Amino acid sequence: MIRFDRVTKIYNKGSSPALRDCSVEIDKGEFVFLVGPSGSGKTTFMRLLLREELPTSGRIWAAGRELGRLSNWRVPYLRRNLGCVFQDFRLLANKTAFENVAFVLEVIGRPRPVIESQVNQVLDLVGLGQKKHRFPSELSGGEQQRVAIARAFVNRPLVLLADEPTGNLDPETSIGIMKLLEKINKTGTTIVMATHDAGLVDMMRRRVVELDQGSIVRDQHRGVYG
Amino acid sequence: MIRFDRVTKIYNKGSSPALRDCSVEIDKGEFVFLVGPSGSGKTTFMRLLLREELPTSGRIWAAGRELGRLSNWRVPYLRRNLGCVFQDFRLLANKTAFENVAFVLEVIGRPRPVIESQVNQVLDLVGLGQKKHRFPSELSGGEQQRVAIARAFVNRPLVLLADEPTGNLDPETSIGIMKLLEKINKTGTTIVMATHDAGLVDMMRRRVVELDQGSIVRDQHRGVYG
Amino acid sequence: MSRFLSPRVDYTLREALSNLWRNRLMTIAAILTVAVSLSLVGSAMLVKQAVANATVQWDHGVNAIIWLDPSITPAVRESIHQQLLAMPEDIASCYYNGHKADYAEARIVLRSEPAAFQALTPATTPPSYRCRLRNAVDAYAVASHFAKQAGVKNVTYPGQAIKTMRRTTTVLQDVLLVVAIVLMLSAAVLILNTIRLAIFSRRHEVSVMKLVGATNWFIRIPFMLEGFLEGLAGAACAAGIVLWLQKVFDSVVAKPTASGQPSALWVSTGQLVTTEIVIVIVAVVLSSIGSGLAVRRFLST
Amino acid sequence: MSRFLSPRVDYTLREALSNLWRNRLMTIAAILTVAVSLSLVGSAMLVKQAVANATVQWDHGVNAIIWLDPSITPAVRESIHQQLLAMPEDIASCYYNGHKADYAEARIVLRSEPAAFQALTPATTPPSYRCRLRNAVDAYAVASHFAKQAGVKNVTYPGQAIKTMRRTTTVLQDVLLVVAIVLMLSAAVLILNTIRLAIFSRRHEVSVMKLVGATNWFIRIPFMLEGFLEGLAGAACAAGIVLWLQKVFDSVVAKPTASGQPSALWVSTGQLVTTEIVIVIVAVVLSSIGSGLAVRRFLST
Ligand SMILES: Nc1ncnc2c1ncn2[C@@H]1O[C@H](COP(=O)(O)OP(=O)(O)OP(=O)(O)O)[C@@H](O)[C@H]1O
Ligand SMILES: Nc1ncnc2c1ncn2[C@@H]1O[C@H](COP(=O)(O)OP(=O)(O)OP(=O)(O)O)[C@@H](O)[C@H]1O
Ligand SMILES: [Mg+2]
Ligand SMILES: [Mg+2]
Repeated sequence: MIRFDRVTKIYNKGSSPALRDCSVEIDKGEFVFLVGPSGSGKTTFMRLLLREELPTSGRIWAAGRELGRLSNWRVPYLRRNLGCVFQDFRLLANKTAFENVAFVLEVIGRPRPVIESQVNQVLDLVGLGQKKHRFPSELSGGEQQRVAIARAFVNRPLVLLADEPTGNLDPETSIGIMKLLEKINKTGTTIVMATHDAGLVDMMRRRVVELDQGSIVRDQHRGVYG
Repeated sequence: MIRFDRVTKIYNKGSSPALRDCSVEIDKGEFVFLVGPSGSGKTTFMRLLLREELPTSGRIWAAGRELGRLSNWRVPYLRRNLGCVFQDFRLLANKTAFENVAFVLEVIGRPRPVIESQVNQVLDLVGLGQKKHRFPSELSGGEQQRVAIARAFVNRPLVLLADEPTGNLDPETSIGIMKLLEKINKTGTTIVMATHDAGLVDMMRRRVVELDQGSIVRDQHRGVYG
Repeated sequence: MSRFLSPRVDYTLREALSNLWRNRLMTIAAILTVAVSLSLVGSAMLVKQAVANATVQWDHGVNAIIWLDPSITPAVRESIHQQLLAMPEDIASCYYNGHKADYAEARIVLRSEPAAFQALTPATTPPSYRCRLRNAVDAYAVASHFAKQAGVKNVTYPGQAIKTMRRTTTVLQDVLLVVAIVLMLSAAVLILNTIRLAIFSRRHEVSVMKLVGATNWFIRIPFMLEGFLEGLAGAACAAGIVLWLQKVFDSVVAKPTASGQPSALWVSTGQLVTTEIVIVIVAVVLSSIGSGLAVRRFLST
Repeated sequence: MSRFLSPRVDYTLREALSNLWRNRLMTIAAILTVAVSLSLVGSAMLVKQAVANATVQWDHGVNAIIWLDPSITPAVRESIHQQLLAMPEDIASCYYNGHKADYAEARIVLRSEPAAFQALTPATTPPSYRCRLRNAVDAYAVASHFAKQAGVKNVTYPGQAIKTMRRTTTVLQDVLLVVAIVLMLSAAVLILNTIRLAIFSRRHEVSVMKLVGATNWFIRIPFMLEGFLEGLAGAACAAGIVLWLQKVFDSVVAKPTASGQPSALWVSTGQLVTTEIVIVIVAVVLSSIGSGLAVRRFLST
């Protein structure tokens, strides 16, 4: 599903590498926590997967393709297989929950009836069936993150990348989001989640990949935060 | 120093209040944690203090002035007494650490020699004397937050407001930032810090004000997170 | 509208129009600048053509015309021809313009005096010798030599008027073109910047679209369409303005004057249509450049 | 530079210039548009003044001038005066222009023929009667009635030329002014938008400045200065262009013509200076409006 083969990423020549010589393999259906101190390269890991950046050296496979060989015009089609969720939700303020989710399907050119049914289904899944016509400003932080997850998931991607999805949420709400991600993971979607939240990692007991200054220093099944 | 007197804030007519009927008093030199779930009104509390917003009803005093009576042109002078730190640092990417801090003093029109000495002093205080000519991108998250704190503190404000200053940092780095804030608190500066981080609150054992759906539900000296 | 269009076309149009409306101040300024610059291009073209039409007689450096009697005999014509050849120090070269050629030319020159033209037939149109003189100031001498000869109707040579007109219009055209080019630059930048602002004010949407796998063209086309619409609106205004200017010009300046002098300044319908087409083409090129640069520079992947 | 300026002035200038450089495409477009629009305003003013100068003789609706012998006796002049009064059906009104008044007028009209003017003294300048006729087509009759009388030097009346010139320049002025106003609008919007983009690209800095207690004016002034600089640069270009156009115009169009016809089109130095001042004032007003709106709208507290 995802494979990093001796990947090094240096943003600016001369500066120290954001990732150094990382090799890791993640299978279909896994749930992986990416932990490590600030600046250890977690976001860089995600950006490489999305092909927002190319590695300085090494090779990356995602969704059956080697990203270094992917021509630019194929990148959008790659991204349709990778859903993303961020700490700051990134919802469009002028669209309702429904419209935010539907937007993804419009953008990739799905016909209207398909959009209608798929969006309603996924909003029910995240538990927002009742609030689908609210605007982001009318939803709590946790609810906004649920909309963001629905948006990332509506297209049934193979992988869901979550970069500190609970960073802006209080502990209780964070647990709710974790439960939702677990539910999505059970449908067979691979989940990679970067986080600082020791409590969550310890609670879930899933695979933990720890980065430090760009190197993978730990890769543990059923691991804890640190 | 800071006094809220039955303050209610409603952003949009019809929506439920972000703060409702809050009264609280914070003395000079106190260290106060503002806790509560997402959307409970912590950021709103800060914004009211900075007079980015006016309360819908009730009165607020800060730095010896009633904010509702403050004419617009006096707002900048109020803000010179209130330093702020945010989760996302808000440093200027094209300025070095030194320049980021010096910028504050340039903006309020201090003469060059004063700027020079004050900035160096405060950068030493936060422990960045050696790295003062680095750009934000060359600093770790924790170091960037230290620069932000130096910037908020360089003008020796009466109050330092910190809105989830450790939200983007890993636990270890967070503890470093807390220690720094404690050090600043010891110089007599009042500190109000909004946070989700139960660990930090429990560790520090300072005054805790808890908000829930805009109401103050707890105000405890030497309190814990929840 | 949305009912009859495919979702994608509908989306593209909706986006473009809403962007235009959102930055309407900018949009209006861009359209106006396009309109003004293209009107100037159009005017320059029309002035050029009008002067060329009015002075067609004086083409190829001709600076004296000897008009012959329509009923001139070949022998008399031959004698005049020989005399022309016999004055090599005054006359550089001559050519003969027959009945038909002069009739065809009269159709152009007398266009605004239809009554005078109606009175002519090919047979009654005087043929002429068109001469380039060694020295334009000799024209009077040449004229007085031939004017009273048998078979010569009269001799005309351009006055100060025609020279001034040509000089003036050359300068006027140059000024118009320089101004037009400067304004076209401004127009392209304005278009580029409306799009840039549109991209900027939609940067959240754009970043989300990129993340969820929208193709580059799907993102770009609404913005480019915006630029095109501005260019076309500007071209439409310019086309209208040029038409109107031509009317005003016709009614004010283009009055028939004494014969022999350049007659009415006018342009044919064909020339007007050509001008309008050029305006539209320039607008399309202009807005393509503006919007192309904008999406390339500010929507980089 | 920074050594000699106060930190605050230094800061303001540095910010404004770096903003201008950052959006240089926009800056250039704004300056060019300001320059073109103000050049058009200047040209319209100059054309108006040149035509007024050239046709000063025909002011107040005068359409025939009876030039008297400089040495005319009062008795003869009185007889002509009586005759003028005796033709109320032809002549609406007349006034007498003495030696000195005509000499002063000659100074203007003969400006481009200094030799002709040098030959005059107040005493040798013919005085004249300036008459408004009931009907402009009577001018020929009036002229032939007086032309051969004792004491009358000659009679002049404006030909088609002056009418065409006045009509043409009126239309030309109107067109120039409309175009100029449209372009001024565009220029103001362009200035507004360079500032808007500058504010946008510095929004982080601005938000930090607000948070740390910068006063409103401290934040606004560098942006406004930017607009002013654009306006002034545009005005400087326009001033140069107008000066140059005037030179070109002088050398091409403004040739002396037969006397009695309107003579050279020219403008005095005073009129040129006035025009340049107007250009600068308009630029300042324009850029104030543009930058004022921009900071008010996009830098709200
Ligand atoms: N666009 C960029 N240009 C240059 N350097 C960058 C860029 N993005 C990240 N870096 C650098 O790469 C390193 C890794 O950054 P990254 O954002 O991947 O860390 P992270 O683990 O996500 O940290 P955090 O927990 O703070 O989000 C850091 O040193 C950072 O300064
Ligand atoms: N600018 C705004 N306009 C309208 N509503 C707002 C605005 N800012 C905040 N709100 C609303 O006010 C309420 C309180 O928000 P606030 O940002 O103060 O919460 P918070 O405690 O800081 O939450 P978090 O932990 O997520 O930062 C929320 O319901 C939010 O939707
Ligand atoms: Mg990160
Ligand atoms: Mg908050």
